[in-house]
Amino acid sequence: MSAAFAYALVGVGLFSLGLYALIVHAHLLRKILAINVMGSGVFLVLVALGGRTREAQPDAVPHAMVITGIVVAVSASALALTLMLKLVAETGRAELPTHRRE
Amino acid sequence: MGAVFTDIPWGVGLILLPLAGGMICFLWPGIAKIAGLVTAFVVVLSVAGLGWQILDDGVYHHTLGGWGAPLGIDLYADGLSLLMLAATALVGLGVSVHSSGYFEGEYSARFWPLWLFLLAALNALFLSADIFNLYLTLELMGLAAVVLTALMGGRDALSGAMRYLLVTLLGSLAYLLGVALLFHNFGSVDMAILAGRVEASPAVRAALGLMSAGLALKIGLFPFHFWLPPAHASAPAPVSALLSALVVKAPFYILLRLWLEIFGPLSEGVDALLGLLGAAAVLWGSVQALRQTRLKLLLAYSTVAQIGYLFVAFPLAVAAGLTAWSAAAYLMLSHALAKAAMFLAAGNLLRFGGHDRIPDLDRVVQRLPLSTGAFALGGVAIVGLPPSGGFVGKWLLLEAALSQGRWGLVAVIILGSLLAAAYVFKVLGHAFTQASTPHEPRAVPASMEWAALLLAMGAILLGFLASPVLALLGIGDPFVASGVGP
Amino acid sequence: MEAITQLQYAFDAPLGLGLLWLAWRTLACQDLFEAVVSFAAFGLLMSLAWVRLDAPDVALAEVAVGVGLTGALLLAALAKLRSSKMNEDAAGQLGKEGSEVGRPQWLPLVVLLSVAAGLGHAVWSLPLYSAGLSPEVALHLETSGVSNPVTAVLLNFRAYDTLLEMVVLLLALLGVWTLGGTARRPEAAPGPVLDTLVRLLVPVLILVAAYLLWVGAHAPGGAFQAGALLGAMGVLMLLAGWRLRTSLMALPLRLTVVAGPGAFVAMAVITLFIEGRLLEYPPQHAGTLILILETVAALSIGATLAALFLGSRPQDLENR
Amino acid sequence: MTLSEYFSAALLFAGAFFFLAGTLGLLRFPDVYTRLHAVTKADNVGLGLMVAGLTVQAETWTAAGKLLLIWLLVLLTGSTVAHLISRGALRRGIQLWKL
Repeated sequence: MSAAFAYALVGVGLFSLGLYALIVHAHLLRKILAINVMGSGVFLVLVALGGRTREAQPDAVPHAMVITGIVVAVSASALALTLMLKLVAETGRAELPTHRRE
Repeated sequence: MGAVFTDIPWGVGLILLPLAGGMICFLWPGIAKIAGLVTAFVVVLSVAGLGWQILDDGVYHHTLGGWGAPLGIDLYADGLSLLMLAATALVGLGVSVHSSGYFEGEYSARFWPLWLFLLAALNALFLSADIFNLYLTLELMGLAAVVLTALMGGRDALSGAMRYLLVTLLGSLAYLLGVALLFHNFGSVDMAILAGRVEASPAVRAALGLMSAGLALKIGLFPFHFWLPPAHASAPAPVSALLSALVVKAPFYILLRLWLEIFGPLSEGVDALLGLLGAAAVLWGSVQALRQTRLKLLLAYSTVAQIGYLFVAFPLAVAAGLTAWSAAAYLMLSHALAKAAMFLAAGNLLRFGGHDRIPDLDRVVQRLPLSTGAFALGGVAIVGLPPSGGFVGKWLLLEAALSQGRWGLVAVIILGSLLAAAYVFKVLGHAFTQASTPHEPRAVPASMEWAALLLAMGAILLGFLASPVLALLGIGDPFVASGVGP
Repeated sequence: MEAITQLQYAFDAPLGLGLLWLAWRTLACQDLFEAVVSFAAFGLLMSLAWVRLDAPDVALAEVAVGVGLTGALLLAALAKLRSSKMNEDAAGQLGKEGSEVGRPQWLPLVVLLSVAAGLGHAVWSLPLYSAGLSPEVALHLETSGVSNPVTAVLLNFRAYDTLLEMVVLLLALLGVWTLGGTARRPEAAPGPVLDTLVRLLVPVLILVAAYLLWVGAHAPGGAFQAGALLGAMGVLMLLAGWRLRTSLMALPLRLTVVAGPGAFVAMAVITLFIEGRLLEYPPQHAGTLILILETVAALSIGATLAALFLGSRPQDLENR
Repeated sequence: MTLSEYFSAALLFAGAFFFLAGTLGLLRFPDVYTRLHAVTKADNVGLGLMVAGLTVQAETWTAAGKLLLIWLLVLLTGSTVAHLISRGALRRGIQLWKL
């Protein structure tokens, strides 16, 4: 088993773990953390599988993609956290209101 | 003169202009409104210029950085992209004109840069041929749309925006994992190259599932529609128009492209599933729309239903191709114009009466005739009555269903239209009657009324333009290329 | 050789399991503070994994952005969450949060286990070797103007992606300002020790950022890592109680923040008119142009990240 | 292995020992101040030993100089951050641990 596949599988595990937590947890901070864990999983899959070259050098393109992805992730997290705080200030709850039929 | 006109690089201008405009609005809020209106207008011109070039020289192709795929990123525009860009530009101009009256003071300064970045993201999305680049445009569009939803604050808008943000981020990540699998399977993120290399494998099947699910989540396909009505209904009216008309169409466009280029031959029953969900969305969304007492929620559920029609095309297209895809594209276009008009009109009624409770619409047909007219014309297109654009789209869809003997889908298409007629007339009925609680009306600027009316007339006009629009749609054969390399 | 492979397994196995365990702690532990700290530790392990996977550029970005800034943002948000007037309610929620962990929800669990199995199978079935785009990158690295392949991809081959990414970052700040961060607690004046330390540290960090920027052309580093370091420096200064003069918080700050994406758009327009294509550098000047672009981008990224951490809109600050 | 390699290895192991001790202190000490004390002091020494060990193996003077700079940078950032944390803890009214 090569390291590329092992780490890619860990990435899949992180993605699934994050997805589960995103669905199960109600607290918004936990949901934001879950999205970040999922993102790390996707990044791990991207970079790890780029190591399947026969040469010593891994593929640089997924590395660049992941650096881009990390910046996008921090942007989204900053926005999500601000929105969460705003929502808490407005409603006093760090949870989304349960869906009601209107 | 003609040479100069055709030499201008309109395509890249569609991306750079709104970006530059957005930055100017951000730097100098004082001139945000003027800069925004000018940008929206120049974008319409640029789409016309690009259309001219495409009619002259065929599909538009731009290799960014001069590298070309697979190393670099390519921009690509055929008839389908051009129509999406045109819809974006027209709806964008209408919404811009409407917004110049709708947003005032501080909100105006906040609205314009966000909207221009959203416009840039949409244009970049419709022009991109690179699936990783599409991820970035999706994120840019999603974040801008979320902030716009929460722009005016308030409990409903904030929680709607928060839910929307989580959904759009989840959708993007699922999509990105699909990109990773495709890239590592075939060594490219360029759609045309992938189309040439793709063959069935577990990774492709997983990518198909991830990308379809992620995009369906962003589109709001039943049963992933739970986030859509609260977000679309609680956003400011011009933003609702943008969300329903354009923002949900963009991921649909990506899904359509992915199917046409990559997944089509490997669908293995997923098309039937999407068709089933589409049919469920048509019925569920229409019934929910009929039950609503608030105008904007009614329109948002109507969007859920109209999205369903787009997915009904999938099983039909896999079997027969061209007609069903043309129908989907036509419905997408028609719904963009019509729903934008209806949301803008709803915004006018809301501003006029201070509420959007349907039973309490107080003789608006006499007091706000242009907006009510816009709502009615948009409704005609949504229902699919002749001679509107919606009629052409539904007719094409019905034709495809009939020729394949898919009676279930035929029934859904017709039933959905009947329900749509019911909810549109429910609103119009109340527009004529006197409400039990009269209210002090607030003036609505003429620009806001005309913006809605002109968009609605565009949706009707689309019904008369069937053959040129379909001819345009054929440029570059977007619907024939499926599975065959360039 | 055999010994080295076994050593690698001895390194890989705890790292992989540690990643999964910390992710689980982040998402399942009772206390939110513990969750945030676990997430930061998770990020540190991620950067070890990047190093192990021969991705030092990613590791640097992860440490600076993924751990440092995201961690700071999360901790700041948590502090605001706890200090908000709804303390008792939040406490109630924390209790509920704890009880939720006790009972796993079976339907999502089963669905997600099958999703994980399917995805795992998909990954497993990929070809054992694939060159990806590395031959293409190697072929054109010579003419890209830099010799670090990751920088070549970010600033040249796929520079358009980077342009959009810069806009995403700007948009995030615009969004945070639009939504209006809640006001921060007044900071105590920095003591003499802290003041001296920060005064000492700031020039050193600027130097390190400049080094990272310059070295990025041929070794791990580059605009994002340098920018993130500058951003971290900004966060440190903010934490030490340092604030920009109000006159600088308005247009000058906005100009700095826009400079990054603005430079990319300007470069796009210039190259469009010179070479006929967006972001196509004249080969003999590619190195210089990339360095200019990176310098502006790094400054802009630093300012944006620090402003994201500060949160509230400059106009609000002016009013105070 | 040459003599210098043995020397280098000894320094690296000594460094690792200090890291371990510092981490143990971080986990086992009673309050935030003592934990900070343990982790910063031990890690500074640990990193110093590691840097020394690597410097013995460094091929050029530049590499050795870079290693030394890294150590100085970490010393500076470590003390700043430790000071920030303890200051924040004091301001929040966290009491000092008493026997």
